[in-house]
Amino acid sequence: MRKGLAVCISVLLVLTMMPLRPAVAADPIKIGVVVTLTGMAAQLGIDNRNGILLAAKHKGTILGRPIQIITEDDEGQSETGIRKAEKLVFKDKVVALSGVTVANVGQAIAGEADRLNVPFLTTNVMTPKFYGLHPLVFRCGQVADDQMTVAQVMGILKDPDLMKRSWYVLADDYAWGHSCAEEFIKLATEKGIKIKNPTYDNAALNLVDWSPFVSKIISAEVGGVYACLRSPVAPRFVQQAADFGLMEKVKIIGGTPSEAALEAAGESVVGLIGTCCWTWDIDTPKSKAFAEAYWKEFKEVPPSQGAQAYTGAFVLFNAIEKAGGTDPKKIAEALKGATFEGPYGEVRISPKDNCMRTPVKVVVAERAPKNPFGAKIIKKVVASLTPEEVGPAE
Amino acid sequence: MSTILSTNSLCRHFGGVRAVNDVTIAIRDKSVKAVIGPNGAGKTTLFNTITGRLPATAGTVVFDGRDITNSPVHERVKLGICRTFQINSLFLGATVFENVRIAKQTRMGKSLKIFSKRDSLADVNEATFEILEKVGLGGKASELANTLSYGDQRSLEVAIALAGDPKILLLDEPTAGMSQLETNNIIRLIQKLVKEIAVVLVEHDVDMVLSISDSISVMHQGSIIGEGTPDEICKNQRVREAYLGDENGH
Amino acid sequence: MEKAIGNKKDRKGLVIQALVLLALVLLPFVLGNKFYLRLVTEIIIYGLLAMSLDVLLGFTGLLSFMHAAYMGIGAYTVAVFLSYVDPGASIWVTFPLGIAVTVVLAFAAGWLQVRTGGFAFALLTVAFGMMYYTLVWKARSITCGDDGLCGLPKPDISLGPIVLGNMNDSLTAYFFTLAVVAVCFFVTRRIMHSPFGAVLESIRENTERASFIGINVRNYKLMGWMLACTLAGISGVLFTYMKGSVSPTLMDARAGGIVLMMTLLGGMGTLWGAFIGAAAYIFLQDFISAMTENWMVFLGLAVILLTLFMPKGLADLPIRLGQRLTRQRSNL
Amino acid sequence: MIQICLNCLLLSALLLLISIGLNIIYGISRVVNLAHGSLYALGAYFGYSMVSYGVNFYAALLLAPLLAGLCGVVLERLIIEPIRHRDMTYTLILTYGLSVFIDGMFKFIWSDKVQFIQMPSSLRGTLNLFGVHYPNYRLFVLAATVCVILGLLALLEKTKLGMIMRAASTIPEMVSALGVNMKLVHMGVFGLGCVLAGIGGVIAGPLLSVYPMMGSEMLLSCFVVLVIGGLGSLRGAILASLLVGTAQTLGFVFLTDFAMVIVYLMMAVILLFMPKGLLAEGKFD
Repeated sequence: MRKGLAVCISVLLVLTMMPLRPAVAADPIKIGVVVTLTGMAAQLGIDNRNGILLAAKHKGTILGRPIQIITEDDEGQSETGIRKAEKLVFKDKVVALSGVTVANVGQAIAGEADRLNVPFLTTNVMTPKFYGLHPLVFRCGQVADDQMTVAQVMGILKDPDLMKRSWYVLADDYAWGHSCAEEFIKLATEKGIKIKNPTYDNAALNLVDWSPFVSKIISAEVGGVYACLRSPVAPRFVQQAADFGLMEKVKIIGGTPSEAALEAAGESVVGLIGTCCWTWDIDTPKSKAFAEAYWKEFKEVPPSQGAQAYTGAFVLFNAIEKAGGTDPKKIAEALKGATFEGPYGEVRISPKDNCMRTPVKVVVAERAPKNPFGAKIIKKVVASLTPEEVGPAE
Repeated sequence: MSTILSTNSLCRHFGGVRAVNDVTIAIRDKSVKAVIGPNGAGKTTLFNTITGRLPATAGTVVFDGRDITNSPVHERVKLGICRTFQINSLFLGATVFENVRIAKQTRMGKSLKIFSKRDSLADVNEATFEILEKVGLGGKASELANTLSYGDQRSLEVAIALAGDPKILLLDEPTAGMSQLETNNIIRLIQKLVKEIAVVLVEHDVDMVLSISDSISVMHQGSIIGEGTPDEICKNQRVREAYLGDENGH
Repeated sequence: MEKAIGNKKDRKGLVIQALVLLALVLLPFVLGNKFYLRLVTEIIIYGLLAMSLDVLLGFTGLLSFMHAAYMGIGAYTVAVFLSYVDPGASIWVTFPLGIAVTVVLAFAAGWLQVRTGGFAFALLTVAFGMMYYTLVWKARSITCGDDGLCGLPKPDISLGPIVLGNMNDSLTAYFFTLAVVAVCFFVTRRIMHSPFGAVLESIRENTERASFIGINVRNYKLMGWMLACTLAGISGVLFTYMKGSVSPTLMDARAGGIVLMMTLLGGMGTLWGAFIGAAAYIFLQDFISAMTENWMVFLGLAVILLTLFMPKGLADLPIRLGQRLTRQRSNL
Repeated sequence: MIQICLNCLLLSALLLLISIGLNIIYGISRVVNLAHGSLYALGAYFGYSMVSYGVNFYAALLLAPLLAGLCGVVLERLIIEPIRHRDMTYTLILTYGLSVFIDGMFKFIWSDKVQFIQMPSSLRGTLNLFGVHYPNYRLFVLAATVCVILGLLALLEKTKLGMIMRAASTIPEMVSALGVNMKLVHMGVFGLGCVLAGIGGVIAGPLLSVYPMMGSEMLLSCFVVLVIGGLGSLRGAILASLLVGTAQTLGFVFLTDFAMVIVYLMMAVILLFMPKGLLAEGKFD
């Protein structure tokens, strides 16, 4: 009874079920996109993917060949990210990898760059570990943690009301949270900004009730709160802080909450300060065009994550075109020093460390004026910083 | 004939209920001891406390001069205290042969062999066949335990207990639900066994008990109310009251 | 008579499994490209992990929710050693080290856990598993927290002086993993068919009766637990060699649930069933998530349907097919 | 100081509200429902849809849990009933698959956006309690939890239905022998468990936001509360949620790194030395 001859038939059956190489019609240029579509960061992942899809639509063709975007979901896990990257490179024969929403997946794929041997341009990973990480690994689209911190500190310096306040620092208890908090405290103390708790507090990831921290902030009598919390969590903190009536007394700087998160939190989020590269408040022609195109395509409030992914993707497409082929080395060469006039001005990939230099905006959440997207909240630009101000120096 | 197992002022309470209340009995080697009494008298609880299935609330259990009141079940079984269960507790998914073989293998200390095949232990297999023949299950060796008739399962319980080379065999209502033929087999088996080891019976079949027991203890509401040879017990006034319920019917 | 039947069936089973192994050895030359090769390697590694849970669940009857934690410990030990102590360490150093640390931590948890059984045991595995996960998550200075350790050097596979190949090359990785897992499979199969295996199965079948035939149930449960965790540690070490990066999501509660799903989908109590379960899960997840971002809906549905209509798991299909074949052959 | 106590109370109330349904389902029909977190989220999503379509918050607080309870009963009939007799492992794996399925449906129907149930205007603002500004909504949550628990205890202790349920939790065979239709009891109990989860969802919606993963994140804390309180015992659950709520609230603030480790340590100690839970009322098989 135990094991019939069929055992090896069934195992071979399972293995041969794998689809053979798909027949190739016109010879498109395939770009692999690895993003997080399930889990906490899913909304960010969807904005990333939409931005890249829109860029491909606008670019149309590279070297006369159509662009084919193949998307994979990494579930925010490093091991799944590597497996999906391998699938894109080895099975789908993609020419380049892009996307990636969370830092751990980005670093895991970058760690395999030699074996994958394709250029990997991340549009949304913020960890500073990407500076000069690998000749085939680039960052273009989202600012890095250090650039964001510089922008936030400059934001405080430029506003005398913020300058005189003392700041309480709170961070999500994971890698991104810690690096943001540490850099902010280092830079702020250099620039003479008063920090109430130099050893910053960190909040566990599965924390649901923020009232302990809110009461700590109230008893600390601080003027401002620097909270680097993940985008889906920031509104919950702000909402609960607003319940306690904290928003009137205290200015909160909160990482880079996405438009969707702000819309969800609604009224209570007004007054939240943040930084990002793009907001539909920017009224340059390119920015307006992008906003309308995104709204027409996806019927959602155009997110900054989408614009950043859009810009990163365009830089990649132009670099492949400039390289005149799909050889990884040539594309990497073309990417070094590549520039692109996108929705938020001119971005440039520094040849020194393969990472982007970009203008950054300091924004405040306010009630939105009449707008075609039906948005309730707008990220109002209060200060714009040039790439040189934001750095890092080259 | 020395006392092989004895309990002194053994108690087992469940909250207020004194299931076993200050019981002192002595079981002599190579003899059949029967424990009888109405339902709920605490017979099975006494069994469970002696064999370690339930921890004793007070008092001690001594076996071969050693105090085993708090020793774990498997140590008591290794000493030679083997029992059967009132409600069959067998390896239902395994064959009859495997049920007894695993008990024999444990008894012969061969369980730590991790590379030889389980069926290749020749001595264990022989001993297992021997026990199955003794209990009359020789023909049903390869049948699954859950396909056996109720009577056969009772016999398998006895076989598994025997596989432990018991010095004292505790049988919890061995003939319950058995046909007359099977009951006679069990009686003949007990009479053969009692030549080398002690046997303790919990039984409702009074005629069977009177016919084969050397000494009988009668329990009522947790304590011993009468002890002695079968004839003494028949004449004992208190025993008759307990069984028939005395005049004022408390 | 009884002995004869057992051996014949057993030998036929062994022949079948040897044939499957032969098929797997020839597989790389059949497969079109590297991705499927690496996918099958990953399936074999997760198959070993699912088999180790089957040793615990299918043979000893103990349910562990967080078995992936011990794979994580094995993986992290090697990753930390390669990152901080000696990147060039050979596998003959990191392999035993990975297993040793897993065994020590598994013993610490197991020694307490085996005092209970059934659902209490399962909840205790959650408590200890989450403790190990939180420690890995929090020891940021060593394990870089949730970023995990990435870009680890891939060790060479060497027998003494001769270097057979480097784990970076997919073929070497495949054959090394297949060799290690095959050895683990046949050794575990042998152990499960041994008297020791019979004791574990008796504990699963009826724990109280097992103690009443003189088995020290607690010790044997602990031994079964240690065997299962050692195999999980081995799969963790192999994972780090192949993937070159580890992260806490490898050993969190969700990963524990996935391993349980693989074992149960494959079919309990058959050891090789776990490999079919792992293959089914990874294919299902990989195949569907390529098609739609809502893959969780289909995966959940598949698990529900399989649990309802195929309680014995996917392994039951070949067994039933085999029976029908032998029955037809016998009455021909 | 008052603020910290209220904070601990609030988290305890939330944990109790969400885990009580799981407690009843296990206590009475011995089913371990890993999909309980998803049903809690289902209640929250129903509440969110109703409130966003203009239904008054309090009406949603009644309707959404009933809808979730209905879904629970349908699921129980379709999926849980056929395998009730089978070994516990199968119910675990089945309900795990169910939770993956339901979380997937949230993403499919409501998308991944983080949503909030709009707080009713009457509950906005804060109340001045001895000089401490405490949000009205949180006081409402405390009050609602107390009402739900009292209602539940009354149902179980005072009513005939409650008596049947308590009897079924000790000796199911006897209850069915007395002519009680156990099918109905199991269905009712599962439905009640889901209604309670739904209430927890709607109440937590405005506070903790509504997103697909909210259910599976809370599941672990539910099990911790369940185990420490003793599986199936209500009083034990009340005490345990107070203990865990306080430990987490204080732990997260003072020793954030290892707060959760302490909670798991507590769980391990209880399982090892007091399997029947703090009040030794748990029903362990």
